[in-house]
Amino acid sequence: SPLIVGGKNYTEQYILAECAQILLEDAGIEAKTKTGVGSALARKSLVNAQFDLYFEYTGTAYTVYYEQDDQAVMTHPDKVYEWVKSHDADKNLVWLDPIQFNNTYTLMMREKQADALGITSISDFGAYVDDNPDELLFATDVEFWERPDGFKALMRTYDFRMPIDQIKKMSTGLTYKALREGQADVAMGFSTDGRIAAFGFVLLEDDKQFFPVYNPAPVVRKDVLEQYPEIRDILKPLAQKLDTNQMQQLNKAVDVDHKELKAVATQWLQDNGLIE
Amino acid sequence: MSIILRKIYHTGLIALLLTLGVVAERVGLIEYLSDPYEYPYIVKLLYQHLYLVGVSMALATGLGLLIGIALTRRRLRRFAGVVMYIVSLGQTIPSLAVLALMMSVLGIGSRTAIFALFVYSILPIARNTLAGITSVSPAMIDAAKGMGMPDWRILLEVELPNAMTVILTGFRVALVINIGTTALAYLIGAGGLGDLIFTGINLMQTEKLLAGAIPTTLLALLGDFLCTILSLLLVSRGLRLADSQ
Amino acid sequence: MDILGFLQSNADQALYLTWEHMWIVGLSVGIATVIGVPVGILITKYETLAKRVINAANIFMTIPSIALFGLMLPMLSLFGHGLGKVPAVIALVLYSQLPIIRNTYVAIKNVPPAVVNAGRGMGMSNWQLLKEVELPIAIPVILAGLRTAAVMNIGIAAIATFVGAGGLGVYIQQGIDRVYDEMIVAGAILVSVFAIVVDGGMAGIEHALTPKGLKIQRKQSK
Amino acid sequence: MITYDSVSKIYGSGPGAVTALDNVSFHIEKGEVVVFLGPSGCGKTTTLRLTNRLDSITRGTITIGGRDINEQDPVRLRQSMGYVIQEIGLFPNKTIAQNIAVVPRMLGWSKDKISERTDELLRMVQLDPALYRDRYPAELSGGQQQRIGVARGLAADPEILLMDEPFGAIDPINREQIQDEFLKVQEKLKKTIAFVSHDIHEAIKMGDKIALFSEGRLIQYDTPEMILTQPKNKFVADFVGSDRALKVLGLMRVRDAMNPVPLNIIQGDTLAPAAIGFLEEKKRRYGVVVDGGKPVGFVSLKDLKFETGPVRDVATPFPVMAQGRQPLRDALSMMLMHDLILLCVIDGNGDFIGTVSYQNIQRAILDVYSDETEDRDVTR
Amino acid sequence: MITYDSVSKIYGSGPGAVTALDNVSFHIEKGEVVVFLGPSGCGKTTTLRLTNRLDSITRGTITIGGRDINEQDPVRLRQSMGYVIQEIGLFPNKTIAQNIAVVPRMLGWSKDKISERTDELLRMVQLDPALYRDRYPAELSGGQQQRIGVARGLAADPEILLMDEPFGAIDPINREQIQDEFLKVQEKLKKTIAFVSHDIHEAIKMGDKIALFSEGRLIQYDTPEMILTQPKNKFVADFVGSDRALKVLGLMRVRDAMNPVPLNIIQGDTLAPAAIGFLEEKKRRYGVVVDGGKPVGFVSLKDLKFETGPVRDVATPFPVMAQGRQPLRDALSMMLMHDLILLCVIDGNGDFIGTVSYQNIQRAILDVYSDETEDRDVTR
Ligand SMILES: Nc1ncnc2c1ncn2[C@@H]1O[C@H](COP(=O)(O)OP(=O)(O)OP(=O)(O)O)[C@@H](O)[C@H]1O
Ligand SMILES: Nc1ncnc2c1ncn2[C@@H]1O[C@H](COP(=O)(O)OP(=O)(O)OP(=O)(O)O)[C@@H](O)[C@H]1O
Ligand SMILES: C[N+](C)(C)CC(=O)O
Ligand SMILES: [Mg+2]
Ligand SMILES: [Mg+2]
Repeated sequence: SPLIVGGKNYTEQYILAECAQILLEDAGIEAKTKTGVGSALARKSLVNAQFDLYFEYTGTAYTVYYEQDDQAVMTHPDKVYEWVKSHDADKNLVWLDPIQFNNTYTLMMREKQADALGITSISDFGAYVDDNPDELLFATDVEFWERPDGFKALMRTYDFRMPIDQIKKMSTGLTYKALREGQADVAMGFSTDGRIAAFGFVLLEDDKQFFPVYNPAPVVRKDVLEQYPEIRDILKPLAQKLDTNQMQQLNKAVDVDHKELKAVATQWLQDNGLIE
Repeated sequence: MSIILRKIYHTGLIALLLTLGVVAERVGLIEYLSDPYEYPYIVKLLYQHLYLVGVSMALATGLGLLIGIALTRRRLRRFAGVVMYIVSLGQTIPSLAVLALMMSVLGIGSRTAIFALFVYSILPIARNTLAGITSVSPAMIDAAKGMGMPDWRILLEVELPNAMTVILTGFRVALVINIGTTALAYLIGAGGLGDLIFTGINLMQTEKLLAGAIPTTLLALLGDFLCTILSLLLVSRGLRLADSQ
Repeated sequence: MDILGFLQSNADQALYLTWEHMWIVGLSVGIATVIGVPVGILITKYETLAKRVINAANIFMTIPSIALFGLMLPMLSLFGHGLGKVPAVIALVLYSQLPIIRNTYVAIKNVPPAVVNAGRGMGMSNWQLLKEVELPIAIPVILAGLRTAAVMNIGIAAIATFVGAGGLGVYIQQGIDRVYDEMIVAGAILVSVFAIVVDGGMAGIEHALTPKGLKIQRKQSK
Repeated sequence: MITYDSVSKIYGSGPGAVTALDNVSFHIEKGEVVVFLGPSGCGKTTTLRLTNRLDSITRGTITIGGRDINEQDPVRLRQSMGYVIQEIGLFPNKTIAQNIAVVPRMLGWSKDKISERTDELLRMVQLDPALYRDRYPAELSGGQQQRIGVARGLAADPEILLMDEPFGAIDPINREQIQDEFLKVQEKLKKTIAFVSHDIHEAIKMGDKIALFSEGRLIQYDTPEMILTQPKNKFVADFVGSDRALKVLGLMRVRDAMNPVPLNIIQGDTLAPAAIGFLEEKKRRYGVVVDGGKPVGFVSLKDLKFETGPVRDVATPFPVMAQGRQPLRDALSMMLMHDLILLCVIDGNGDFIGTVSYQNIQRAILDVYSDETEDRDVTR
Repeated sequence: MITYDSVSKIYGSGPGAVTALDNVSFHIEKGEVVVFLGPSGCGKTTTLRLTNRLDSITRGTITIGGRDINEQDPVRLRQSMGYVIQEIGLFPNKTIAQNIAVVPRMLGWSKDKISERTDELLRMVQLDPALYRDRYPAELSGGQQQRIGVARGLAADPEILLMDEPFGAIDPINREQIQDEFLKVQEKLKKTIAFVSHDIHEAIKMGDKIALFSEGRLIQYDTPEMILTQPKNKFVADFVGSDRALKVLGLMRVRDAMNPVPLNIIQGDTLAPAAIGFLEEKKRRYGVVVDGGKPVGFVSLKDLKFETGPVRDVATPFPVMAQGRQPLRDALSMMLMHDLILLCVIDGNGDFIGTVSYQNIQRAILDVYSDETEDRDVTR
């Protein structure tokens, strides 16, 4: 049976899963993708062998699965990687080489409004909300709202409180649309998302270092890796070649230009000489 | 035989309820539901859910009845086939797709959701109104006409009362589907109990999952029950007698 | 909007998703039939049970699909199947029970007592009666139940994408997240076409399997 | 009252067209019951439905009281006549009382008047109002439902009644009663009634006239007597049956055929010798003995021969007697069964009112069949 | 053949129990047709359904050929008797031929034999096999369907037939034919038949015996003649009707009542004067003229007075004549209608076979009613 490459429910994950699948197939390992679930479910699926491999973010594992909040560890890429890698090893999960970009959660605003309100950082935003609690609408998905590294915790760290009626929850990718169309004033986003630049959003600075570092890395179950030890080398090029800028470009190609996933992934892999 | 089966059924029912209680406790549902910070939030979602269902159903019932009745009038009757065919095609579109399509046209938010729910709920109501009225026996209509009843009176006194069972079935299908589809309205930013369900699914937080799924289910069952009550109120006893024979 | 273009450039994937969708629905209707038809026949013999069974099936039908997936997730997770096609198929089987059981029950019940009496009076055994008289007369209504179940399941299967079951719901879900209208519409159209084709196909089967004598009878009573 | 002038009705068009009525003309007098008779599918229901505009006439006109029905508002027209439909068609959602009250309510009658009327009608159709008023149609047997249908048609006391096989589903015994009841009411109210039936007996009993249809054409329109005695053609003759003379007897009452002043009446206190003289004078072998207006029995010359007392002590009692209002048919049956050539007829009080003989019966038939009887004296 | 011994059937229990049959005992002889007669709901169908164990007996026993039916396998038992159910109950999914073939197929007959039998039965019920064999029940009229029901019941040529109102839905004309056909077949095959009807005429015609039920009780079990002439009580008398003498006439044929050797026959070539002499000798006013065995007409003394030629030239033709096999009832009707006191009777070839007078008719009735007729000579 083919190797199942899992993925969560947003574009970057689809692309990463697609790239991995292409590379594996290219190396003669039959593989297929299975994407579209939330983080916790992805993780659980890996543990329960419904996925064999998927790309997880170091910060996510650290804060969500292990519920840690040590700033010293989580803001440092290597430290947090080593931390989760060693802890997951006990659970027979192997973290392969991490990819060198940080897809962190971020808060976005339309440039004009941010300028008008003079908001450049999350602190500014928090202060503004405290002053005008019923003014700004915030768009998020349910995951970001609930997660330990999510909005509830963020409000605690930044010490402000947004009234529940000002929070609009929706499907993950819709926050960009909501923000662009003015149905929200502030939205949750992913820093590598191509739409941030395309739609002219500004990112609010995380001036209190609330978010951890989120480097994606392929996580494999140990038994799978033992069966296919070559996976490690097959996926290594991704870690070496893919950077923040390129990821943004890829995301943009899919989300903004509506290019087909597989085509985008194949193109990039070819351009970088990873496949023929 | 049937006595034994009934015993098994009863025992099974009790066992199921007990298990559910234990599971609810174990997954922290009870704790979650009694959390003074979460509790008002759940109520708010419930309220949103009811609001979406209520408004969209009210509109759909009105328009659905109107369409159904209109298509049984003499002048429009010949369109009934075509209209109902289109309607039945409409019903093959999954509810999720209707929400998504409306979202791409009308944007995000509860108004879009209400519109989508409204459109999706008209179908069964209109169809059953049409079917119900059409199935009223022609002999009865003849009798009414032969007595000199004007059309509006035939509609009110003969057609609608005798079609009521079928119309209510349509209403009930619409209501149950509506309540279920409303649970998807979260996706397009309209809130409702789907919020909790999706939180639960995405983050594997069973207590939230259940806090969303159980009220949604109960709401649907309640709606179903409400329709039973409604049929007791709206369907003449004479018809129920006739059916039971 | 260029749906055709989208479908062309994604033909492989579209086909795959359609196939996946078909597979889920086909399997679930198959299982549901194997359970539902015998149960439907059985409860015609035990009236007290009939009401309960149909009520229970009605309750399953009433549970909103996304809630049912939600409710099953923690339970099935215990066996490592909270995700994917298993919960989808189980949910669809449950949803199918009402139309299938109810139609089977009603169809057999509606066989005119005169006909049953005539058969019994001629010395037919219960099994002969079922095989030669009751089932042939009931078959159109039973098939109508299967048809309802299949068409309904096609719609519900689209929602199963949220528990990772795949199928055409993937297009709708991704389309929402990617704000990609072509994708949503492509998904919606494919599901609808699938449903219409199945509906038409089942209607054809229904027609083909309806005994000729019944067709003539029905035509007249119109 | 109602005039059908060259009325045709064609359902559908093109090759599938059905001519349900074909150039039918006749006239229903005010206060008359006309029975539409004929085999299934001959156009009886169609004729009724054209009359109250439930269907539209293809060709020809129907006028009511001189006015073309097509010039009247159909709703008004229908309210002005009662309609009892063949399929009964009670409203299952309404109680019996509500069903009957539909038209009165539309006409704005007061509540009291409606409820009074409802009870009156229920009693007329032999159903106890207290028991049936608040039931629903589903709680009644087929025959009872049909009676409610009749009551509903009569509710607003319309001038004209269209009744489509109103007694078809009622069992024979109750039907007889309701027919009688209905005729009694009709005698008083003198409605104009078009009454559909396919039962020749019912037609003879209920109809002032019979309109006999076949395949959409009006074959014969005449009184029951004429239909029976002078069927226009083989179809009519076959329809009324080969024993139609016996059917005619069912139409007539004993009192209409009897001899009210028979010559051989002997008062009970007459002494036997005087009676012998009396009978010999009248050239009779038998005498009917009547005492105080009541028939006692009969005496023969033989019986009297050696007697001396009053004849009432000698008379042989009649094995059977006929009631004046019984059908003549029953009298014939009695005579045949008891081998009587003379039957004594009494009224409701048992008083002697006449006698019936085969000759009387034949004479009565012959009066009816007067045109067929040129040859009658020949064999007598 | 079939013995009912104190059979009771109670449906349900407690206060809602219905006693459908109440202690009924009677015996059906082999080869006999017994008609179960009675008003709706009297227990006729119930009796049949107990006989083939479609319902179970509450009290009492039914034995067939000496064996208690409760000791037999119900499926076997039912296959051994034909059952024609009241509601017809054809299988709509099977063709006519398949419907008829059900029991033969269950019994494992060969294909050829089945198809032969099917055609034979179809012809028996007056339906062309070529036309009807492959149709479906829905393509037949109600009456035709009922005939198929009868054919199906007869298919496997069972010894015993249970027939529940088998001709109820057939129109009068076809019914007459099928009844005749059925009687002809029964004459040959001599099945044992329990036949339900609520039509007294049918009962009289078809039954060797009649079992008259009322409210679950067997009121009278007797031959049709006895039921007609000696009704046991008022219920029976009412059920057979007050014109029962006329019904008896329906039972009898003209040829059974006629005078086959009337005294006043004059051959056609007799000369008028000779005829006068003949009639005066016989003390008759009329003569029936027969020429070459065929009736020509009648002559009266008056007609002959001034004639000299052969009487056939003078004779007045009969307005109507009776067929020997017509019911006596029709003869009476003709006599009444045409005011004849004598009716000429002919056979199928038109040959003269006798004459019928009122006296003949009365005599025939009296023979039937022989026990009620002590008083007959008194009035004559
Ligand atoms: N709506 C219609 N369309 C076509 N043909 C019709 C329609 N209504 C009646 N007919 C035909 O017209 C003819 C007369 O029908 P009608 O109902 O008047 O018969 P009827 O005399 O009342 O018979 P019955 O005694 O069976 O009630 C029949 O041949 C019938 O099939
Ligand atoms: N299954 C049953 N349960 C209760 N009562 C029944 C049942 N079957 C028949 N009866 C009652 O038993 C009585 C006799 O019924 P049965 O069917 O034998 O009448 P029938 O003589 O055949 O009448 P018909 O001429 O109307 O067919 C009726 O009063 C009927 O209501
Ligand atoms: C991409 N993030 C890290 C922002 C979210 C995730 O864990 O999926
Ligand atoms: Mg009619
Ligand atoms: Mg019966």
